[in-house]
Amino acid sequence: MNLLLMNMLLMLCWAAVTGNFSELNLLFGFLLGLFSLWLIREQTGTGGYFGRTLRIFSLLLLFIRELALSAFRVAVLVLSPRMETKPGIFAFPLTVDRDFEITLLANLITLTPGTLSVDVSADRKHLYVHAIDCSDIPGNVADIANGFERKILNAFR
Amino acid sequence: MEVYLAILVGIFFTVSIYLLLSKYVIRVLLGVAVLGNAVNLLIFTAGRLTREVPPIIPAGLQVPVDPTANPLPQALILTAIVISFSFFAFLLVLGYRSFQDLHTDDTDSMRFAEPVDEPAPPRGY
Amino acid sequence: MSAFHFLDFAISIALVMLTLSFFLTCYRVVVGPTLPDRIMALDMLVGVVIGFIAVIGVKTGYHLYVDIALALGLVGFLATVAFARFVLERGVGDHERALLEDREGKR
Amino acid sequence: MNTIIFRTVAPYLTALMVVFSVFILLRGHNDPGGGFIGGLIAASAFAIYGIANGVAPVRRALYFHPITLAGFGLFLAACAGLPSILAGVPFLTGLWVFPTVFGVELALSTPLFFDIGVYFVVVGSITAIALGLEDRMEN
Amino acid sequence: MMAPVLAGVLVIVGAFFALIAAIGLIRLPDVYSRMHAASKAGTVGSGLMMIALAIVSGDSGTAARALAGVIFFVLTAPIAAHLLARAAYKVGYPLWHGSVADEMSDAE
Amino acid sequence: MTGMNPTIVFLLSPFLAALLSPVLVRIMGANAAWLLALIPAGIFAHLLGYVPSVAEGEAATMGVVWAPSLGVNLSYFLDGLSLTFALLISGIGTLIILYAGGYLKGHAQHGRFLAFLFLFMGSMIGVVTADNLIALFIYWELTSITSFLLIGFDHNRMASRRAALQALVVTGGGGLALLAGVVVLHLVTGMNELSLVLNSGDVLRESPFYLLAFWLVIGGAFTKSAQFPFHFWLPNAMEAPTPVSAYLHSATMVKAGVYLLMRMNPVLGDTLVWQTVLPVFGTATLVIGTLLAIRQTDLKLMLAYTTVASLGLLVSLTGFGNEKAIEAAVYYLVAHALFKGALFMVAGLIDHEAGTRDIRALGGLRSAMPLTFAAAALASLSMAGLPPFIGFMAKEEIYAAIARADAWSVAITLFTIIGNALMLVIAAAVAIRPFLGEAKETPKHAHEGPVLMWLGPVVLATLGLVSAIVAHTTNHLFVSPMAGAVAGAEVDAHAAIAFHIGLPLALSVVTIALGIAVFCFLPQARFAMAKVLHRIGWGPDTGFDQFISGLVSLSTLITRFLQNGRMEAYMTTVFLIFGVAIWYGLIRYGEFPEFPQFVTPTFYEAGIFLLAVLGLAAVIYAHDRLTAIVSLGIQGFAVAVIFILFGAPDLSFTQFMVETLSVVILALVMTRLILDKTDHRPFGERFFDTAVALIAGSGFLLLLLAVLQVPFDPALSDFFTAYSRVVAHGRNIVNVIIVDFRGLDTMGEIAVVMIAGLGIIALIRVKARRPRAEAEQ
Amino acid sequence: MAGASSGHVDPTGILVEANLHLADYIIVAPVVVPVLFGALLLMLRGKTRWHGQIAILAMALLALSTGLLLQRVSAEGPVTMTMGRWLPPFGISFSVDIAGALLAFVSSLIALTGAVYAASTTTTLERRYGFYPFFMLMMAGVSGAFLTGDIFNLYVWFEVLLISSFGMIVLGSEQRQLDGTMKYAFLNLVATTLFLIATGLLYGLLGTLNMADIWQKLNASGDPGSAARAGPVTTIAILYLLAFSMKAAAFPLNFWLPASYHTPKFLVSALFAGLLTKVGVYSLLRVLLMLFAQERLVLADTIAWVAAFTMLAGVFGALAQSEIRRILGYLVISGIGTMMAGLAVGSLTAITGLMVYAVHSMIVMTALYLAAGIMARLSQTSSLSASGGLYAASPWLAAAFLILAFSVSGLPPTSGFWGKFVLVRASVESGAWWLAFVILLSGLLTTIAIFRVWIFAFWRGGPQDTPDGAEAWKVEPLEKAYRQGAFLALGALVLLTLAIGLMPEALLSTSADAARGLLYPGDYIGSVFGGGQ
Ligand code: NA
Ligand code: NA
Repeated sequence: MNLLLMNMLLMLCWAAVTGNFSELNLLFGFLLGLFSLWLIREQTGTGGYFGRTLRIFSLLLLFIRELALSAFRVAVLVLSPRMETKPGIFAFPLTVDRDFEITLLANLITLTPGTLSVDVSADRKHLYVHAIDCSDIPGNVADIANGFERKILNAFR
Repeated sequence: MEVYLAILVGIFFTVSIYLLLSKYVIRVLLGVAVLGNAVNLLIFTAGRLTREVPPIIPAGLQVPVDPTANPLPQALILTAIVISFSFFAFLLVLGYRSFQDLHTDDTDSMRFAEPVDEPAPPRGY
Repeated sequence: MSAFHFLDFAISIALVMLTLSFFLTCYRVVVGPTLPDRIMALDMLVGVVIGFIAVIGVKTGYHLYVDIALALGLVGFLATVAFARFVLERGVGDHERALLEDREGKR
Repeated sequence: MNTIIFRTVAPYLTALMVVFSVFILLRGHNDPGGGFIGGLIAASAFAIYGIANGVAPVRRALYFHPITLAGFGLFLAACAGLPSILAGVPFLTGLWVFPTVFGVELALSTPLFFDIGVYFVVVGSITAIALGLEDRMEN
Repeated sequence: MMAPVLAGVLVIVGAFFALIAAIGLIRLPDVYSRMHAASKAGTVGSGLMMIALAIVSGDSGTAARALAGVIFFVLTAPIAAHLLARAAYKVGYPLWHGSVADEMSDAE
Repeated sequence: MTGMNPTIVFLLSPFLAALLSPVLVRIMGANAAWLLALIPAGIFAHLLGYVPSVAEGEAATMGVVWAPSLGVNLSYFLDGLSLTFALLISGIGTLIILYAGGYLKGHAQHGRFLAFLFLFMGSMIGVVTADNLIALFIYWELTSITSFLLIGFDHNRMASRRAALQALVVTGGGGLALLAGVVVLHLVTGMNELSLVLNSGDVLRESPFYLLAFWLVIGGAFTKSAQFPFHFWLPNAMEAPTPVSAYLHSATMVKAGVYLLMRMNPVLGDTLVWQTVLPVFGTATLVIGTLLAIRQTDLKLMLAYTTVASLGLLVSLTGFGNEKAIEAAVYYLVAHALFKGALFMVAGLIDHEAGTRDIRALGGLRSAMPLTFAAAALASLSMAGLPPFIGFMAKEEIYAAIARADAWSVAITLFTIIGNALMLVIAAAVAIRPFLGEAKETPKHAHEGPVLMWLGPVVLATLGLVSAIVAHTTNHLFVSPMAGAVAGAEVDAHAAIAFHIGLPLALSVVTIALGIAVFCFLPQARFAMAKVLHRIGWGPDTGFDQFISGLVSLSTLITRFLQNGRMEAYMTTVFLIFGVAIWYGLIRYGEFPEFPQFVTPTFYEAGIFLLAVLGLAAVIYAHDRLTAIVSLGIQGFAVAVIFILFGAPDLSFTQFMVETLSVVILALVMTRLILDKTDHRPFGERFFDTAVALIAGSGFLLLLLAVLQVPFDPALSDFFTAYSRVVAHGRNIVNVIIVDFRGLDTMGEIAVVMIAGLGIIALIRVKARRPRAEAEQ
Repeated sequence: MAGASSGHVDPTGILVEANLHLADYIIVAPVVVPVLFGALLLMLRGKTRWHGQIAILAMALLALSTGLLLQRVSAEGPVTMTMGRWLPPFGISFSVDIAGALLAFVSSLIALTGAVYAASTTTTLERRYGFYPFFMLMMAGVSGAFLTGDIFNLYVWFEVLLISSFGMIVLGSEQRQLDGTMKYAFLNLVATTLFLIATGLLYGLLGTLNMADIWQKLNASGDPGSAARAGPVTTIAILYLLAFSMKAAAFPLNFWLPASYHTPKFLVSALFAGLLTKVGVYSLLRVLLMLFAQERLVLADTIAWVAAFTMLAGVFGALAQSEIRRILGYLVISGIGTMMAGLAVGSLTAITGLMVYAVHSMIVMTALYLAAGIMARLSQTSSLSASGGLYAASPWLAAAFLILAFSVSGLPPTSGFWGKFVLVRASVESGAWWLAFVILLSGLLTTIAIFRVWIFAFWRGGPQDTPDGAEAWKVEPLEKAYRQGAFLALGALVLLTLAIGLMPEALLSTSADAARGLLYPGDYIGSVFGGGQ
């Protein structure tokens, strides 16, 4: 089922990318997708569900907002005459435990203001995050836990 | 416009030759990479320059409306880029293998084919 | 000022900023001081080039440049990955360590 | 590179890039692209896959040894010149047919197969190089 | 008439972010901090410029590819930053002396 | 050309015999010699058939076309000169083959030996009968080659190897002079056939190339005929088995030089230089040869040095400049072939039977080897120039020819007398010492040799007598035609065995008296010679060693300097040459560019150019390799952007990909390269490298500017642009060029990519498991 | 599908309209066959057992096609096929004249013997890691270089044969090989890059790449100094001279050859010696002699000096070595000098001699390396000091070597004599006495060098310090398969040099025709432009 979904997605990507939604092109895109999925057949296994589209969309909105903010804050920081930075690395205790979710979270964190995922602990319990402003670690942790992590859990559980 | 690019080509050549004259394989390899670019730019310039207009015929037309950049040097350079990349890769791995066996990238120390103490030719009959 | 004049103007401004970005990024590649600094700067350079290509695409009307930008993004990523891997395998170079210690010492 | 984050994303990136590479390959005749660039993109894809998930999965995924693919590519490209014999025209003459399948006119031609050959050569060779070097690392 | 204006704005903003990122690259104190600038502002900057291109192209295929490109950058930029930061940290490139915390080293 | 002719088959038959002899020897053993000797005997018999007509002055030419585009024919020319030589060669050859059958009986390489001998025989017959100058040269070199093989027959002895190489170098080197000479003759006369060239003497003598042709021919002849100072190889060649010495160094190979001089006499002779150079060198060789001969105690060496001397005499006579001298030369040539062949075979017999050739260890063999003694005695008498042998006739003729009143002739005569006297001494020593006196203990107990071996000397020695007795016939059939051919005019020889009281006889008497005197004091003379030579301490023979060794040393010196094993030095030389060549070309041929027109670029174009330059600077100034590698990306991206700015999206595309992939594989490789040692260049080197790079780089810049000044012809691109869409169905012109217009380039290009990939895999995977033996496949 | 490419467009002035026959494909077969087989063998990398036979088949087909081509060109004059049917000069033409066909034919013969030799001497590992694909593609490169009529395409074939040669030379990865390959690779890359630079500049100057078109633009205009000759033509000619001289290993750009030719398998050295430098010589002929005819005249003195120094540097190098293969490497160089002498003189006779000598050199140098391989296999060494006794140990090998030694020294009755003779005659006729002298002198020194090998390795009873007069050889017996393959290959080449020596007319007249074609390329030009106009 997941595989089929993925495949359809790839097919649509193909059609979009080529700008040609004719049947033949769709068929070709489907075959192409089949092939590329076949290439990664060992790693495939999970995927998303149609039902979660909305929640995913909400996550996306959050992300775009955070991204814009992030960029803006970095801009402000960089352009300020005296850069007051208190950088550091803190450990974020993970609630999500699937590979896909951890990855998504880590990426989103990296894209948010002043934070950067450095590593996941070996036991997958913690995500180490570098922050430009590390003066309030509990606050940082809470922001993430209530923001991206919750949205992810909503969208994919 | 060609003049600037010609000067740039000259600089590319000078730098690449300087790198090629090093004793150290890695530097020489960098020289090879730069030399490739130097040559490509040379061919590009020699085929004369046109700003911005790529040699692509707009959809629906039989021939381009405006004069386009000269396509032939581009095709030649494309071939040359690929070839020089292949050579670069081969030489790089060659250097790597040499390092593995000979433990240096100093060509002066890689004297196996023409050893320093090569035996004198035999005398007598 | 018509919309298209504005666009031309915007493009010129953007090109100025991008050109400046080139030099700044280039500066970081050259001065380092650490290898990850240089790698990151190179990665950033790829980003700037992508932007530059996009702007040139807008300027000239050759929208097909988008694919070049896209492909550059793909391989640029690969380069950074390979370098990251290199850093991981090789560790901090002796020369770099000495350099870093010098800097720390001066503070 | 033993990191969950990379390992999780890399296969999808690879699949995406392969699709993109074929796109670039096929539209090369009309827009920037073609077999060589497409091949490079696909090879980059496999390199990423290999660095993230190890060489063995890539090798299994490709089934054939990449250099064999390169050989196939050259064979295909050279063969693309041979139908000219039947047409009584010189080697590598572009021969075109425009069959209509499901109402869509397709453009099949010997240059297309030639370009596909180029694609395979590049994919095969560059992947072989990257995997070969990666193998060394893993040993 | 909206499209050129929007594109112009996007182009300027995008280039501005790229410049900011470049300045950040120069000004920030250590490799980890600089990575913030590079991975975010860079992504945003080039992403905006790509979107500008998508807007002016007026062609769905081009627009789709431009957007695909943006998605791709968003997908890869954090991973690249993550990999590099992780590698740098693992092999011992130190944090800036002014850093206030390092829970990663505490854990190990 | 008369087409194929039985004579040609006969003349070429020794080559066939060479192929047959290993087989026959394997089947029949030593007795194969009887069968094989039929071939030279057959040639001899066949050629005899020409004697009457040639004696009437009718020269025969025949031949087949060989390499017509060069005017080379397999053509033959039989006149008195060539026929006599050919008869000597085939006749003596018959006896030598028989002799060799006995001499090498049971030797493991007997068949091979006979094969070489036949090859030699065929070549030698070719030399003297060839009409085509180039064919003559080919045969000439073949004699050098085959004699090399024969002299080195005892290959595991160093002396043999040295002698063989010496002979090859000296005669082969002389051969090259002859080749040049042949080319010059062709250049001047426009002809390749001797029979035609012979009529061009006047043309040649008047041409500015005469002297050149003369010296080149002399170079060939003197080396082959062991004239001083090239005489040294001949005695050394005595390392060869005796049949070789007897054949090559009596009748044949060494006489090839004499043949050549005689042959060329009508063309090159009759000039002052000819009549000066030949007698001077000939006489010098005569005297030096005989002096060196009495120094020896080895039978073969003594004979060898007298051969040198005799050749000197022949050369001297050939160049003396009157018909009488030529007649004398002909007599002496025939006489020498007969007695020297016999004596060499005798020496071989003695060696074979007694186990030594040292005359001090030999004595009283006459009873053990009566037939040998008889042959030795007859031959020695001829050599000594005593009546009634042909040697005597020859000497009479010589004195008759050269004893003139002018100072020049007197000097020559004086030296000739000394030479002849010493020759007599050797003759006596060879014939008397081993056979007369007390029997001495020898390494082997001597018996008479097998018939195969004594037949030759007996026949030849007897012929020395018979030919003198039937002098009239000899004169008519052989001497006159031959002398006529040499002189290029009709000659009527009428020497006879009868005494003619006169100056020649008186000189003979003086010669004999002087010889007997010296013979009585032979040990003392030998001692004195040895002392003199020791005092001199150097000779051309030592010189040869010094030449070879010096040549090797010089070569080593030069080569180690040029090929010093350092890649950096190679690179530097190459680029220095490139740079200088371009600058030279531009300046010397007036192609230097004008000062170019500068137009203003846009700021971002300028920025990208600057970025490229900065990238390059970053690569150069990077203090370690890694920084340099990362910096490499900058210039690569800059170039890619330049491609975009000037309308080359495909290039830009590819450049980005390739540049990045280059950096990627560099990084992959560097991951395993632990290069801690810095790669800094010392200042001096940096300065020099910069200079070289600047010279070459600026050269390329100027050349490019010069090209850019010429209006561009866009015909090709116009064509591609016009038909890319219409005919080739592609809108991307660059891609259409790649896959269609110039698809073949691309095929080659992908072949390169494929092979590079394969090569890299091979590099990575194949490891030499052990430092394998240097020579293993 | 036939002919669909032209659509509605009138093909006049766009496409070659003359119809092609199947037989015309022999023009391109010398490239297509090895490419296809090379790719095929790479795909069959699991079935290494078949490689030897397939390669022999491929090379036999190659030899067949080049042989037919030579025959056809000799009979009908130059032939041209322009790829993709595009009218010259727009498509890539393969323009075959006698010079190209002759050299292609001889090189395919050499490749065939090489394949025979290889069938019994390559290891499974070597096959698996691409020996045969390298070999095949190298032949594609060599054939392509000889046949192409497009200067950029020539560059491409140069690169094909170069990268293939890299693969061959380094296969085995011994220390010596790695070092040798390093020098070989970098220096050759510099040479081909110079070639590319020159070609780029020439394109910038003339706007064309087709050789016939270049010839027209450089030579067709009647009065010298006209617009057609404007620009830095001579300097570009100098670049070509440098690039091809370096490729041909002419002094003083020959460093790469002595540094590398003794490091790979003997067979590889043999093929290189026979084929690669000759491609450089051929390119000098095609480009400098034919295209830049006037410039070659201007540069003739320089070329003559280069030739003389190359001959001497070669023989001096040979005399200075203690290893057989290094001696042979220098002899290759000396031979190149001899050929350059022909180029310097440039007369019809000289070019004839050059062609004859090139053919001779290809055959003999290959054979000498193969012989050296058997020698090394027998005595387990290539060092002159350590070898000896081969004369007694292997008389057939001795006979073969001896003939080759005569041949390489330029002595009759072998092929070597004719080439040298014609060159000497040509030099003398054109007044270049000193050049003739150097040719002869180098011949003499070559004789000394090669007969030193003979004396030490064959005649001497055993290794250095073997007592005088004793036979002390110790040889490894050869396996049957090896013996058969090796001697078959060697024997064929030896017989070839002898056959040419004894029956030189065929080669001489063909070479003369080839020279005529190069010096007066009217027919060549006609064959290129005659097709569609
Ligand atoms: Na240097
Ligand atoms: Na070669």
